[in-house]
Order: sequence, then C-alpha cells, then structure tokens
Amino acid sequence: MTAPLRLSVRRSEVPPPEAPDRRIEISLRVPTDLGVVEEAVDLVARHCLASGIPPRAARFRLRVALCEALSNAIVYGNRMDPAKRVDVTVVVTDTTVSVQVRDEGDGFDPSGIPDPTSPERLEMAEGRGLFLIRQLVDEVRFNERGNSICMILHRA
Amino acid sequence: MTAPLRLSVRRSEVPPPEAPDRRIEISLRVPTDLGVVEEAVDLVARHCLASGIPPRAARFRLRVALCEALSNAIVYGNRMDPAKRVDVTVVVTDTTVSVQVRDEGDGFDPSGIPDPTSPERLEMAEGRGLFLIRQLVDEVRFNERGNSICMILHRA
Amino acid sequence: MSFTFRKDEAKGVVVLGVDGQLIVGNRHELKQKVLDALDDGERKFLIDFTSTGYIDSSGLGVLVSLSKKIREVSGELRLAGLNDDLRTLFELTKLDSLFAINESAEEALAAF
Amino acid sequence: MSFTFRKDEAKGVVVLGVDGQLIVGNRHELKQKVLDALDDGERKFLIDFTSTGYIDSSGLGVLVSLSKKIREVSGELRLAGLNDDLRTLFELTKLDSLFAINESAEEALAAF
Ligand SMILES: Nc1ncnc2c1ncn2[C@@H]1O[C@H](COP(=O)(O)OP(=O)(O)O)[C@@H](O)[C@H]1O
Ligand SMILES: Nc1ncnc2c1ncn2[C@@H]1O[C@H](COP(=O)(O)OP(=O)(O)O)[C@@H](O)[C@H]1O
Repeated sequence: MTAPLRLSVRRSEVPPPEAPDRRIEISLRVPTDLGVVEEAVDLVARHCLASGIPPRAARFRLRVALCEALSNAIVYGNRMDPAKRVDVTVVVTDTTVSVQVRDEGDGFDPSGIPDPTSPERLEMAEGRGLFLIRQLVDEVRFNERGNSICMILHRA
Repeated sequence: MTAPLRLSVRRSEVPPPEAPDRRIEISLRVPTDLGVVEEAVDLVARHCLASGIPPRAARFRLRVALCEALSNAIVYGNRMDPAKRVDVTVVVTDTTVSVQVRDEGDGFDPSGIPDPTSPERLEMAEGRGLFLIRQLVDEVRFNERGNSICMILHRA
Repeated sequence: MSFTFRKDEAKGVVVLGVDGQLIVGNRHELKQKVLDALDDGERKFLIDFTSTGYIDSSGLGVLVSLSKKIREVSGELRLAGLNDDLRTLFELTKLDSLFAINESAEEALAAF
Repeated sequence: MSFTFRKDEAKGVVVLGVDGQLIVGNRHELKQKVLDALDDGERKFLIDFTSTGYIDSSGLGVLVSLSKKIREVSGELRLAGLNDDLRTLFELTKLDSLFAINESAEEALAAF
C-alpha cells in the first residue's frame, strides 16, 4: 500500500424477504372513549411508517378505515361503557398490512348494511362508516360474532 | 358578527395517561441469521420512536442492548440453527419500555458470568455482552430456563 | 385539532378552516360554530380543508347536515382545499355531487 | 454499514472510518482490513467513529484484539470521533483505559 486509496465495502443486503418470518405485530389497547380515537389512529399510523408502509395514499386509507372501525367499536360495540376496551392488532408482513379491531360488544350482522350512495340515502348524516372501510381497504373480514373486524391492505 | 374575527378551538388534551390502558406491544420474529441483527434492531428502534421514546440516549442504550441479546440468542441460544427463530416482544407503557428476546435454545445460568472489567479480563475479546446489557438498561430479568431475557428501561 | 373562523367582509362569507382531523371526536364543534353563525344571520359559508389531515364518515355526515341546514335558509356552502386523498372520500361516497367544491379558498370566495 | 479506508501519507497512518454500526455481523471485515494492512507493513492505525451509530460487545472485542495485535508489532492504534453515547460504552467496559482516544481524527493524526 503506497498510494492513498479509498475503498468502501458495503455489507451484502439482507436476503430477499421471501421468508415468512418478516412479520411485525403491533397491538394497542384503547379505552372506550371517543376522545382518544385520533391519538390511537396517529399512533398506529406512526408504527405503520416505522414498519415501512410508505405510500401516502395507503396510510391515508388506513387512518380513515381505522378511525371508522374504532368509533364503531366504541359507540356500537362497547356502547360507550368505560369498563370495556377495544383491542387493535396490526400485523405487517411483506405483502399485507392487516388491522384488526375487536370490541367487547355483542357483534352485529355486517351483511345487512344499506348502500349510503343510493339517491334516497345520499343526504343522510349517518351510515357511511362500513361503506368507507370497504371502499378504502382491499379486504374486510368479520369474525362470526361480528365484534371483530379485520381490514387488510395489500402492499405494492 | 360584524367585525372579522379569528378564533381557534383546541381539543382538550387526551386525559392524563394514568390509565393502565396505554400499552403498545410490538412483536417481531427474527430468523437465526447474524446478518439480520442490524435490521431487526433498526426496526425496533423505529417503532420505539413511533411509540414516543424520544431521548436519544435511551434509544442508543436500547439498540446496543437489543443487539447483544439478539446475537446471544442466535449464536448461543439457537446455535445458528436456521430452523429456529428468535422472538422479540417490545411492550411500551407510560412508565417503561421492556424488550423481551426469546430463543429456542436450552437456556443458561446468567448468574455465573464473570466481570469483564477486571484487570485479568480487560484484554479479552469476548464476554462483554451481558455486562453491557446490565449496564445499559435499568432492569434485566431472565426466565427460569434462561432462554428468554427481558430488558426494561424506565421512561423519564 | 383546531378550527379557525373568520369573516370575509368583502364577500360576506364566514370562512372556517379545519386544522387537523374532522372526525367523530370533534365534529360537533364545527357543527355548533356554523349553527351559531346561522343564528347570527350569516348565510354564506366556506369550509377550507387545506390544513386537514383526514375526515371520517361522521365528519362527512356533519357536512351533509350543515349543507341541508344552510340550503333550508337559502344560504350557500362551499368547500375548498381538498387534496387528492380527501377528494377521494367525497367521490367514493358520491358526496361530490352534493357539494359545491372549489380548488382553493380564493376560487371559492370568488364564486360566491 | 461500510468502511472507508485511506492512507494519510504525511503521517504514514492508515485511517479507517466506520460508517454505520460496528457489530457482530460485520466486525470481521474491519478486522481483516487491519490484518491485511499489518501484513503489508503498515504500523500506524486510526479508527474514526464520527459516522458510527453504535458498537456492540463483539465490535469492542475486535478493537481489543486489534489493539493487541498492533502492539505486538510495536505499532500504534488511535480511536477518534466517539460521541457521548459511544464514549459511554468504552467507559462502562473500562476500555477507555486500554485505548488512545482523541476527540477528532485531526487531533489523533497530530498525536501520532
Ligand atoms: N362494532 C360494532 N358493533 C355492533 N354494531 C356495529 C358495529 N359496527 C357497526 N355496527 C352497526 O352497523 C351500522 C352501520 O355502521 P356504519 O356503516 O359505520 O355507519 P354509522 O356508524 O354512521 O351508522 C351501525 O349503525 C351499527 O348498527
Ligand atoms: N441466549 C443464550 N443462550 C445460551 N447461552 C447464553 C445466551 N446468552 C448468553 N449465553 C452465555 O453467556 C455467556 C456470556 O455471554 P456474553 O456476556 O454476551 O459474552 P460473549 O457473547 O461475548 O461470550 C456466553 O458465552 C454464553 O455461554
């Protein structure tokens, strides 16, 4: 080694994440209080960012859908009972982000919700929550009882 | 209303988080591969940031401690067996951040680790991992088997 | 979240800005502000979403019922400053057909 | 993580920069670089941590063994650019007593 030299060694990249290992779970327990919905949504959105969900549009859709699901869980599920809780679980894999919101209520039948965009419903103040969720995320699943909604976004 | 006026209404703050509700759990499954330690540490650090762990020093200590625990889990716990996994669980409450690292190994007795700062050990290349963990975090707990370490940082 | 509230004297328009989210936890504040102004005799309203993060279905619901209330007294409501994400919410729910929507607050003011 | 590697001809010092983390997954690269340079006859080494995030115990271990190797051939090793967090690691492990540590790479070069 006689002349000044400068070389840079880059670590080889982490192996392509085909492995089903790359899975992050975030869970959050939310009190039955409409005043904390915004904070809970923000917190989840920040964790999604930390997990590497970059497209702005995906984060927007997730925030609105989560906000809807949380307020339904608080108002209809837990019927504002402060002794009850809402559990949010986010699972991020390489292909999907799924957000589950579970309340302590009796559940309901989500198949019977009318279309809020029909002319006779367009000027109603209510009834757009589940519709928006269904429009904003790629997949919606309920558990049998109907007190747990799982909203799935496909990545890329 | 006759003159131009400008007023701003701030939502009242979320009630002070005395409630034991404010609890975020992050879990992450890590393959038995030393090449992913850095990425796993970064990911957890980003989630800690998202959970609101701001002091730089706390994040630094957490990163080093987690790095140590992960490499011990991979090397000594899982003995580099790629069929095994390491599970990381971070629980953030208002008062603590706890990071649990669990491997699929047989465990060990952490009480028998000699002091690496003693003069006869100072020039050894190894043996500083658990010592650093103990120095950097506020509390360290092992499960009985010794294949799971829980590192706790007190917030504020 | 905070609302800003000012009167454009030249055009006689009450301009409300939504700073943050318009959602279940705060929509009543916006509603009350507009109802109070209607009581005070105001008839022209512009809601500016330039600084808004997101809106949920109950926020949309409040806009729908305000729009009805304002129409009932022959008033006028305009929305402005919706970014692409927010505009999508109005399109998905077909509410874009119900509201007069302008690109910017300036354009909306000019349109009154 | 990447290492930078250059020779300061004026002082005859090999300067290594650690860009990122010095940890279990990459410490061997640093070790190999220094051992190769020792084979090439180099005797003066400066490791610059200005762009380093964190170091783990195996990174510290590599520094300890390199320090021994360099001393064995009457060479000289200096460390520089440790921020407060990194310096704490050396203090906790008492390795600050084992290494010649300078504030900056410039100061370290001047000290050879
Ligand atoms: N978590 C839940 N538990 C029980 N019922 C629910 C739940 N979520 C939604 N519902 C029912 O579904 C209906 C439609 O909800 P949604 O589409 O969000 O509209 P809105 O909340 O505006 O009525 C609600 O009125 C309620 O009866
Ligand atoms: N997860 C684990 N499973 C089994 N043994 C472990 C584990 N973690 C640490 N050990 C044991 O504790 C010893 C000390 O570990 P450590 O303090 O990290 O130093 P080093 O890794 O440099 O030897 C190791 O050599 C190993 O025998």
